[in-house]
Amino acid sequence: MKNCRPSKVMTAHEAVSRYVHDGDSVITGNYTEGLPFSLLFEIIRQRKKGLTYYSQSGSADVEFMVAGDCVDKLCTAFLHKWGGRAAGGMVERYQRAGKLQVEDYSNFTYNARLAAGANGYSFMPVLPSIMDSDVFKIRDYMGENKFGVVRCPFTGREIPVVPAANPDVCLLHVQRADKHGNAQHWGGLGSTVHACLASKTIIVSCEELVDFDVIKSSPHHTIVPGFRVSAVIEEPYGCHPSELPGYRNPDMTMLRFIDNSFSSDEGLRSMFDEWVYGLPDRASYIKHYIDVFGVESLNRYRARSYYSAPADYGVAFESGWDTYGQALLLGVDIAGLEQLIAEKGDLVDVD
Amino acid sequence: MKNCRPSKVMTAHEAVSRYVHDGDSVITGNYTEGLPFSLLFEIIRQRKKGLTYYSQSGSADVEFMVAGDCVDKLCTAFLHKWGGRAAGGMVERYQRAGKLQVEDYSNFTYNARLAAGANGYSFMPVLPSIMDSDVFKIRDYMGENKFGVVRCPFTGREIPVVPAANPDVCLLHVQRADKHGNAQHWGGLGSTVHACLASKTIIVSCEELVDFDVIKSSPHHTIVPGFRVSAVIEEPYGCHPSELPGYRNPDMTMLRFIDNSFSSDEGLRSMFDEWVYGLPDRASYIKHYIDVFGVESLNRYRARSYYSAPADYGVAFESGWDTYGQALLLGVDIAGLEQLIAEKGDLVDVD
Amino acid sequence: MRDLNAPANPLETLAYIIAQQIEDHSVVYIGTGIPMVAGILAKKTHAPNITLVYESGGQDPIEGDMPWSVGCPMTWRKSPTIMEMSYSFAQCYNGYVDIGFLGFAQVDMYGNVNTHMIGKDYHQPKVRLTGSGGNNDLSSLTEKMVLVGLQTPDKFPEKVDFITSVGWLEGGDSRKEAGLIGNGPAAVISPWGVYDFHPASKRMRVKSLTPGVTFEIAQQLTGFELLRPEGEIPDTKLITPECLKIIRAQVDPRGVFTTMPAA
Amino acid sequence: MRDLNAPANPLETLAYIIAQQIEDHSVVYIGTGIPMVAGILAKKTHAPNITLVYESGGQDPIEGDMPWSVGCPMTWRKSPTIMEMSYSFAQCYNGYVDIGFLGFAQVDMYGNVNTHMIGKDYHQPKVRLTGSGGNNDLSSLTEKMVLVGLQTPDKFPEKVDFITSVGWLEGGDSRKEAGLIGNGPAAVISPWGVYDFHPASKRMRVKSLTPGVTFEIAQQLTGFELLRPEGEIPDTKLITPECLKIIRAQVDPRGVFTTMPAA
Repeated sequence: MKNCRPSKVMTAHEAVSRYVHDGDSVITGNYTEGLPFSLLFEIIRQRKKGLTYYSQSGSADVEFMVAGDCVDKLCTAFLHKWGGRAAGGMVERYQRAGKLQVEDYSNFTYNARLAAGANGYSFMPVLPSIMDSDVFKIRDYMGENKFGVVRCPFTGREIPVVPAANPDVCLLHVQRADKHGNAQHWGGLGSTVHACLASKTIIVSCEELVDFDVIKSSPHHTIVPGFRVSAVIEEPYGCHPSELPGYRNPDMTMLRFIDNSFSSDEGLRSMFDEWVYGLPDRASYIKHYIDVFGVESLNRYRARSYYSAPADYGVAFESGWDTYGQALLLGVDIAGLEQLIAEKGDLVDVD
Repeated sequence: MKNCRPSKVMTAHEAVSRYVHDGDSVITGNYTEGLPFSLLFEIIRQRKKGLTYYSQSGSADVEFMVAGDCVDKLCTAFLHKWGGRAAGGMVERYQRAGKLQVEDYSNFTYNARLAAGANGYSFMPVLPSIMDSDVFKIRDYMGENKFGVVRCPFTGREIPVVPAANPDVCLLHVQRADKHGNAQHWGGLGSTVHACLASKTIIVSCEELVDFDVIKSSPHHTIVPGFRVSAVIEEPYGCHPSELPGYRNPDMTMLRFIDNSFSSDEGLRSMFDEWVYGLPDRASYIKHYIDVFGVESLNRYRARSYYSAPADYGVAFESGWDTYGQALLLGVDIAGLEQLIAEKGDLVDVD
Repeated sequence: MRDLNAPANPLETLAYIIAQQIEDHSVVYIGTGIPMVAGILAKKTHAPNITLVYESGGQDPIEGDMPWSVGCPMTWRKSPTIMEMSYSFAQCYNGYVDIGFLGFAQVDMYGNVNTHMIGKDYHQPKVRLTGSGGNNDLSSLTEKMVLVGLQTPDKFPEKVDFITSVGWLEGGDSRKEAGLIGNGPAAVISPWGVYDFHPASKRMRVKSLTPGVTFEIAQQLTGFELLRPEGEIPDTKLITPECLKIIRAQVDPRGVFTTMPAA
Repeated sequence: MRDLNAPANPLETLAYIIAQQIEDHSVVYIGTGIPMVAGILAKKTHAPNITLVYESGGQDPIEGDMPWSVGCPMTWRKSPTIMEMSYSFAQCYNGYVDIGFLGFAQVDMYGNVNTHMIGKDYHQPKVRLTGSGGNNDLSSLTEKMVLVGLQTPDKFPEKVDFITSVGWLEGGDSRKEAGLIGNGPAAVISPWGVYDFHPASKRMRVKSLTPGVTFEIAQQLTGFELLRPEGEIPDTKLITPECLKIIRAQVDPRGVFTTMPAA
């Protein structure tokens, strides 16, 4: 994947303009934590249309994308109830009005579609419990391709399968990333890794853009390698009002404000005018939050630090080959190495 | 999985006596680092018979298990060449003598068998490149069940699949674990996670038995949850002479000594008499190493520390519910919570 | 702090009844709400060695941190591991989870569960509910599946509006004939009663009732004909004063899940 | 320290030729041995923005740390990520890897690769080799697949003893007809020549030869009939003095992979 741009570091505006197109399929990579609201707001602000939107555990992200008239088709496993029981949220209203198609999977089958996509498979087996449920039988825009059935050649049993999902764009908010796009995320992951690796283009926003040194000392926290990422946005509070381990808890002040907006017939329209269309970017969103609710409210949800015990990645020799004396990785000298190569008999270990 | 033993912490002798039985299938969970040599030596010492042995990137582990007459069937993707090109290693000698059946997979197809097992599937799709190779066509003890073919219901294409592998026992050596069995491992993982989760019984040896506090502060390094683990052995140098990030590099002194043992007709017999059968446990193995090669040799391969940057797992409130004032996780008071529950209308969120 | 001496309310009773289903040393898949109270209560009382598994991937977070939902950080806060979700579910599928609790908006006479929608037309829902989440995924996996929810005739209909998770399907051998593995639902627990399923017909049957609730009252709260067990119907064992104090003082001191909603 | 001014040996030339196949900004799947030298050389010279991917799951370890094999800690030492192996391979399968180098013990006239065994009977191997490792897995995945190894008539037989990785199968359209995706092998590189495959017959064809090696010499080193390209056979571009110095001073200062073995 050749990627010759001078830099991947850009603004949310630039990333969404460049990489999200009308008609695309777009997935929120985050599970329930760190939802990428800055990127979602930007998509709504740029009035993208006709998207197929994937959200595993849909919450305000789904409501916003639907209310922003961005989404024609929704693929999900769970929808948090917004707007109270009577009125219902935007998904319900749009679905009843025939303006939104919804394809329901379960958590595991939703994940399996992404796992297939991440592996490059066209399908993936799923758990048999799905076959006799209405999740299997009732189909919306996926039609015949929502589920299929194959016969296991080893057991002879019929096994339900799901088709791969390879969304055009994955939106991901993480704790830290570097300028190459290496993105580190910890906490509850759900299907996040599969969502990233299955997607064709990945946009990462992060609380902090950090030195490569930080990333390379903690490689197991990197959930998506830099070369797969097209854009990196340093965006403090990029997931507000949702929570992020190490940074903050859910901002209930804002969430209750949002919940209350559903009660008007207009739904989220006036909230959008004030908070989405009315503000150019995330920095002004946070500034507006402070103007409206006060900085104390913002700080109230700030996390108290709880740091991981370090993992020691040390090896005996800083380099395998260019240190002094006989302290090579292999502990042998040149003669010994020549002998090893002669014994191996091949230039290339047939790996 | 009810597990009512008073403690999982035991010796390698006790763990192997209790959990490895003649005829079992046994897998080495580690990829190329941290091979569980203490546990493997114990299996050889206890003269277990008729095992089916899985090793993805087989090295001295395979040679030893075969030379110990423990293994009838070998499942592998790669075999490091021991014993020089002419004589060949034990696998070659046993295979030619008709005493060992070898089933060859590729790295990906070997992994896919474990991934299927870890997921509870009976089969898993694999990459199409396998179908026209002799890896697919030439079959040993797996016979018809080595590979199968299904037709993808979405694309109509024929896709090769592998059967699940669920080994009876997984042997795993890690950097640290707690007494509950929570095992933390970092470095090159290969198929380690799948190998553990696919196996029915897991035996963990670790360099250090650590406090639960260390484990719970770094949950993403835990590759197998405690409740899946049957035995935990605190076994410093449990993987010697193979390397382990944070502890040591490969001990080339020992590895070359081992390699030289292949040159005799007896193969590894005299090496075994001295180092395996002749020593009761790992502590005496290390003591013997020091007697033979000197403590300087042991220390030469010791790692210099290189610690990970911490991840901050902090949240705003130490507990969601029992802190003072209104600083609850949700930032609402009792009245607000009652209202939320009333709005939800269910006792149980339909998750 | 809550009044530790007030009589138990139905939610506290429910949490206790659920907790009694949990054996020590078992692995428990926990859903949001009352099952969380029950799981923590069990761990603090008769079952200190259980492992609580959440679909977020967290397992066994520190005691006393009641999560708000199965997706919240409290499900992995100071947990010894956080797995990817697929591995978390796979543990059930491989038979390593002993008991799981599923919530429902509706449950029918054969233990089929609906958490998707109320109404006759999926595309024109009267009420759109949350959807499956992990509900379906757990339903044929866990060794012992327990359904938990409120009981009204609407919530206990003859046939659910949407089968999110398959229970005994159409009763009799229909579940087995459909090729489903797993043991099927073992019990339904509401504040008013504990129900099991008739071994042959797989129809819902009274097992025990909350003291003060008669068979007739239970029937009136049910949208289909309940089966009556042989002999006398036992009272459900009520929460002990000790457990009540533990719920109020330690497990749910703010009464988030165990305070009765205002009418 | 090695003599920086001595003439290039064939291994150094080979590393240089391989490095020339690597374009800047590409993603490169690296096998053990000379490809590691080539990848690091490319990164230090004309292609500083490449990503080196190892099957161990490591990517882009710090420059200059030459791994001993694709499974050694140097493949992830100070690497920004360590993936599980299945994800590492999946990147190829999804088309994100631009070029990969496969080693061989034997390669035949259609680019089929053997790394399993020498002999006619799998169960009675004359020599048992390492097996596939990731060789087969990469063979139909990478956009551009380059085969690298030594050249003798035994190592370039008409038909390999065991097909570890499928190249052009039996030539012509046979690969396509077998349903394989991927572009098939693009080139074979030995110390003596660079070879490609005839567009129609898919038979191995000389592309360029190391200066001093004639077509006849190359043919003598090959166990099947090599195709001759139209017109004059170009010389393979030789390693520049700058690159030679970089290999000897920085990439492989101890000559582990680029010192000629004693005869």
